[in-house]
Amino acid sequence: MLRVEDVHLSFGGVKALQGVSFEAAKGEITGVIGPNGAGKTSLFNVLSGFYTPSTGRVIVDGQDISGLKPNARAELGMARTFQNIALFRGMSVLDNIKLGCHTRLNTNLWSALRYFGSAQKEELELRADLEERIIDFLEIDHIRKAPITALPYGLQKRVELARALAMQPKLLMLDEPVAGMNREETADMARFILDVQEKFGTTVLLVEHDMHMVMDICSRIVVLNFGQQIAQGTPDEIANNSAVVDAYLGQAA
Amino acid sequence: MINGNLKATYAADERINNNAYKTAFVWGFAALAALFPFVANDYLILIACQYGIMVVAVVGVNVLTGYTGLISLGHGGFVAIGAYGVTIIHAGLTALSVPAGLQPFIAIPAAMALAAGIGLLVGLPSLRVKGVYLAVATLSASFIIIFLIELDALAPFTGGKNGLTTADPSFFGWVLDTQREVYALIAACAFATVLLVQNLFRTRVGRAFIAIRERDYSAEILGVSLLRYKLTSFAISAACCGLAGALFAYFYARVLPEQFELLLSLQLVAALVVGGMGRTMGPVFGALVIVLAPEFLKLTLGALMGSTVEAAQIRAPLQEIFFGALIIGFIMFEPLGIAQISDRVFRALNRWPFARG
Amino acid sequence: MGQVFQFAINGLMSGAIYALIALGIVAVYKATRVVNFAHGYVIMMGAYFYYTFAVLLPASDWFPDLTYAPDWLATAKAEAPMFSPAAAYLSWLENLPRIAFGLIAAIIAASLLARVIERFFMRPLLGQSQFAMIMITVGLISVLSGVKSMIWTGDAASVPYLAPNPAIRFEVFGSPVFIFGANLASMVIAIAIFGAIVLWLRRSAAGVAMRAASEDQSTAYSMGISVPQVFARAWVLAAATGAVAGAILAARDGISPSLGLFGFSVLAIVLMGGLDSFVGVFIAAMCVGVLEALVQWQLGGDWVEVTPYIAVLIVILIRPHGLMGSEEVERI
Amino acid sequence: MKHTSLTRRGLLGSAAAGAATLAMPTVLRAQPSEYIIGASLPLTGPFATAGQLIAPALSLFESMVNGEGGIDGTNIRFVVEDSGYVPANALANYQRLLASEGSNLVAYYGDSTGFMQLVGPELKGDQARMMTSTSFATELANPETHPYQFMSGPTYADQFDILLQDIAAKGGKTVAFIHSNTEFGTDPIAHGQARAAELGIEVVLIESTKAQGADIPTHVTKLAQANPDYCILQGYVTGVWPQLIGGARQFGLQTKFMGTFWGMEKLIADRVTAEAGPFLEGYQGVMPYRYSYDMEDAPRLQQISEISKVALAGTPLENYMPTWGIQAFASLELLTIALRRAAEAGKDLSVADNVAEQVAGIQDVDLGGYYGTNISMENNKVGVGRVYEYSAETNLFTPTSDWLTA
Repeated sequence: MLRVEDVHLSFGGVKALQGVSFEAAKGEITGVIGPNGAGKTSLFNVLSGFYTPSTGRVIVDGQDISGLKPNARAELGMARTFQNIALFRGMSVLDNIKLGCHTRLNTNLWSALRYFGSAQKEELELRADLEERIIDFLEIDHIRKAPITALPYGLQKRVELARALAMQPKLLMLDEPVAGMNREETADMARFILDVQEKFGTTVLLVEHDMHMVMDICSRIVVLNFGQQIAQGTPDEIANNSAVVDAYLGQAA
Repeated sequence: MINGNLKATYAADERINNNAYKTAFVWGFAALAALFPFVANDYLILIACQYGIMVVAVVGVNVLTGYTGLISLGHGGFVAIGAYGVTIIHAGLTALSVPAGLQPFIAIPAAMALAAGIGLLVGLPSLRVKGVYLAVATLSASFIIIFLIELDALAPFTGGKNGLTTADPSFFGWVLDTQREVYALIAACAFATVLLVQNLFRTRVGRAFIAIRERDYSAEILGVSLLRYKLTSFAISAACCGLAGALFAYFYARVLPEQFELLLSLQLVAALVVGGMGRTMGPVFGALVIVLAPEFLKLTLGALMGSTVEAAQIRAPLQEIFFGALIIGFIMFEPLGIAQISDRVFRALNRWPFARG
Repeated sequence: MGQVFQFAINGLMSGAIYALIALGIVAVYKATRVVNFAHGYVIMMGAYFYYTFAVLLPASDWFPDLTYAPDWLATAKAEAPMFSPAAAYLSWLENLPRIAFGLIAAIIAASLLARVIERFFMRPLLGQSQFAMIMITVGLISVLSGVKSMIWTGDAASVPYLAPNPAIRFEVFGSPVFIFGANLASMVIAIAIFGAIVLWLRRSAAGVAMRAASEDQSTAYSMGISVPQVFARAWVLAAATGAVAGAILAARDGISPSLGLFGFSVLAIVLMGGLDSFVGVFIAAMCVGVLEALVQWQLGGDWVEVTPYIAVLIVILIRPHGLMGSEEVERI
Repeated sequence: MKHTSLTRRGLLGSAAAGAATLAMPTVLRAQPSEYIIGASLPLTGPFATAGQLIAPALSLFESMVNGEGGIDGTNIRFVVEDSGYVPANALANYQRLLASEGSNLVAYYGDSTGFMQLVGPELKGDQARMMTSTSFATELANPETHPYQFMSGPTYADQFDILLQDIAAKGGKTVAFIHSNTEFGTDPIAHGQARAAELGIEVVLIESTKAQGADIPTHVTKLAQANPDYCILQGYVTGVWPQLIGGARQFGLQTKFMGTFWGMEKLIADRVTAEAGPFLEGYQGVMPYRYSYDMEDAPRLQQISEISKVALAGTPLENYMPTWGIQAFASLELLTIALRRAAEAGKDLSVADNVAEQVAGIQDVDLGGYYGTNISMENNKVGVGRVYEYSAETNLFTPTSDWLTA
């Protein structure tokens, strides 16, 4: 589904990524872990096209997308959430989620100006679809009209997930979906992620600090440290990998 | 839960006039505008026409600055293009002996298209810069537009500093040669503009604009093409201002370059700030304040000082200070503008007597 | 060739004044991250203060006579032929007391004005969006212009040059070159002030505090730097240099409300140079000055007005953050 | 003018006709208690000095006319408003007054070329009033296109004609035109070029400057390089022209400077002389009128001087009425003659056609000394003027030519 081939990224003298290569299999949850500053978010930014890697390729469904702009990647079915929540704060929850469907809709400028007719039809269908498929599913029907700023952190994370899901993504990239959540919220989110994978068969790529969650839900794990990929494998393999243990212990010490 | 707002269908929930007071307000406003030419005197017609033209232009600025978050201090230039465009195209159609009754139907859209085209060009820097850089870029563009209009070399087309006389438009033989008749055209266009642009924001197109305003890079990652939507926003915005310019030319029947200088651009932005950025009713309220403020000031001064030369002399400076104070006051104390205040009022009305605020 | 030299030097003389004005915009931006669209109007106020203290006040009956007129000066003046360099020096000397009084009083008045603006309009909006800041300064344009019309009439008047104004004539490659002495002196004054202030900001504690505040306001605050004081200082610096620039411009071109519009072309220059780079802005100012003079020579006066605007559009399209401005890194 | 009332009525129906009656309540003609003459003046903005000096002239004129029995026994009253030299403001002033005064409003005094151009298309039907203004724009001297607007002097193009004739007569070979980049600055330039060519004078420089705050050194440099015998300055009121002349004198240029009406004000010349020295010595220019101190055989100027001493005591206008005021006097005098003649003929003064007819009929009249000769209205203008020269010693403009007709 997603193949990353030898990606290098540097800012001036700082080497953020040095030769990252891995593959995320279709319909599975792949985790990317590593200590702070390991380059996880940089990797995501390369994947969503915000940073251009100095060398290396990103391949989705056999298509090289290295040269595509972020919005073109979205059209290919790549969705993501952000570490520090990038919801549109001036819009309601519902509008945020609707925005996630941008690439799936067809209304053009002229039909939008008229509204009545095809645009209205599409909007109402979209609304019904979102209500059933996303809002009920993620249990956020009570806040659909609320402004983003009025929501607690955990719910904002969930709305962001809802927005990403609205894209009906083939590849869902989640950047620390449970960071800063308590145990109960984390469990909820983990359940939602697993539900997504099961119900829609979505390929999930996950950056996370919470080891328990990663070990529980991921089928494969990639470990980064200082921009280098130090290991990849199943959760069991990673748990027993000495380099990984060193990296984490080294950080702790 | 918000009471008095329960809906049975999604269609009902997606309506804009989602409470009875709003509906009454909109229809009341429309009725008032329709009756207006039959009761108002010439001066009120003049004010109303200025207001209508201003609304159309401010709606344009609202699309760009209010909804898409791209600051422009140069929209007066687009109004100028609309005004000159319609005048020149109209004259050209007459020369080509297109039937008079059809001319405005070609000239107005053509002028709008011209403004939109130039809007695309002026919008190019927005792909690379934002904020203050864009403000200065648009300001510069408007200076250059006015300069080109005034340029002697182009004077055979634009009339240079002397301006041009616009022919009276004829709609299927109905010649609008009084201001009262042009009022009908202006009122219709103002209503249509507000409505059509409002429609945009019920669909993906409008949502994409807002997403760009909120956070352009996340919008891009969600699939919104910045190139396409920023330029679209510029084009729509410029087209509205072009329409305002076309109405302006038909209304005054004479276009002079100095009418479109910096002051106009600043008035447009000020009207938006006062009315409420990124709100449908923002331009409607804001333009009203900007158009009526000088009249209000004149009445007050007249009551205080009589119609003396001294009063006349102090009015313009006071007007300028008042204008500046309006912008500053709203930014400081009610950055969401009058639309926000009116929302509070409508909400309170709707909940009354069960809750306040 | 001689002609090119003539217009180049004219351009450099204007460029130096642009640089002095631009200094105010950059200083305020560096300290407060506010781009002051109303800076031209602050300068206009400075010029009118100079006009008031150097021309209007000394001319009124109740104010002490500020001309220096000992007998020897009167005799020498009577003997010097009209429009001769000697006459120029003598008439400057005669007016020196009111020039000095006017300039100092104008600087003080402009600084007070800046403090008022900073305290009541800018400080309450600390940390607001860039749009809010821009709009506040746009509102200020209108307020300042209105206040100006309330106090002073709209007509154009003359004010004395800061420096003596002999005509300087010489030949370069066989063609004559004319320079107004006062303009040359103004160029020197402008560049000297520009250089001194940039050095001061680089070296002094106040300059360091300003840079710290611009990097991160809250951190600077917690480090014991009085951020409001830094802001006030930047505004005063801008207004004071603006007053000098205003006085120079008013003497050169006559005083009029159109001085305010001048600020927009300088704003274009600032963006061209890079909002936060003194060096870049200085280079841009000089380039635009020379460019304007050459345009004036080849295309005529009409084109001069749009020269900075065309230039800034081109520069922004090629280098979005100006010649030497630093790019803000976008983070997700 | 188009005649479309039939189709219009057909479409709007009787409701509109009824509304028009509502809006214009004075359908039944009655002798108004007073005639209103509206005026927009630039009391603020770039040309505020001019506006503020014209305003007192209007009130003097009002008392003069009313002292003589007004117009056919009815007093006149001026309603003066500020335009800030913005045409749209002046238009709003006019339309506001039209709405509030209706048929009591019989004439209007405009403040700029821009306003006269902007209001032109609006002057039709019951929206039209006879107008005169401060502008000498060439476009306005055309009864075909501007039937209700006239001027009391020669157009700017005519003024250039007069100056160029004078230059040719004095043997000038080269001339430069320096003008402001306003509509009245550029107005006569093309005509001046053509006329200079006819007269065999070479135009060595045409330079456009800002109306205010122009970059003087560069303009002077260009002038110095062209080094013409004469330089005509056009389109300035209080600023730029004195600085330009000052700069040129300091460089030792021998060019003789000339101005047109708006650059010929003694108050400005005196102020510049007091502030910067006697460099305006020898400055020449064309003026359609006599200066107010040139009162010999001019009963009107004497009368103005007398009432000024009382009414304007303590102001700069106590002993001298500026040229801009004289222009207002002369224009309004012509207007009053027309209004009186129309009133005597029993015509409705609020119908612009009635007044326009009388304005056009003003032939060979003695206006009481505003001009040196009897004048006639031709193509809505009075085409006479003469050349004056400034002396920095006496602070007076004195005539150097006879009355010339363009």
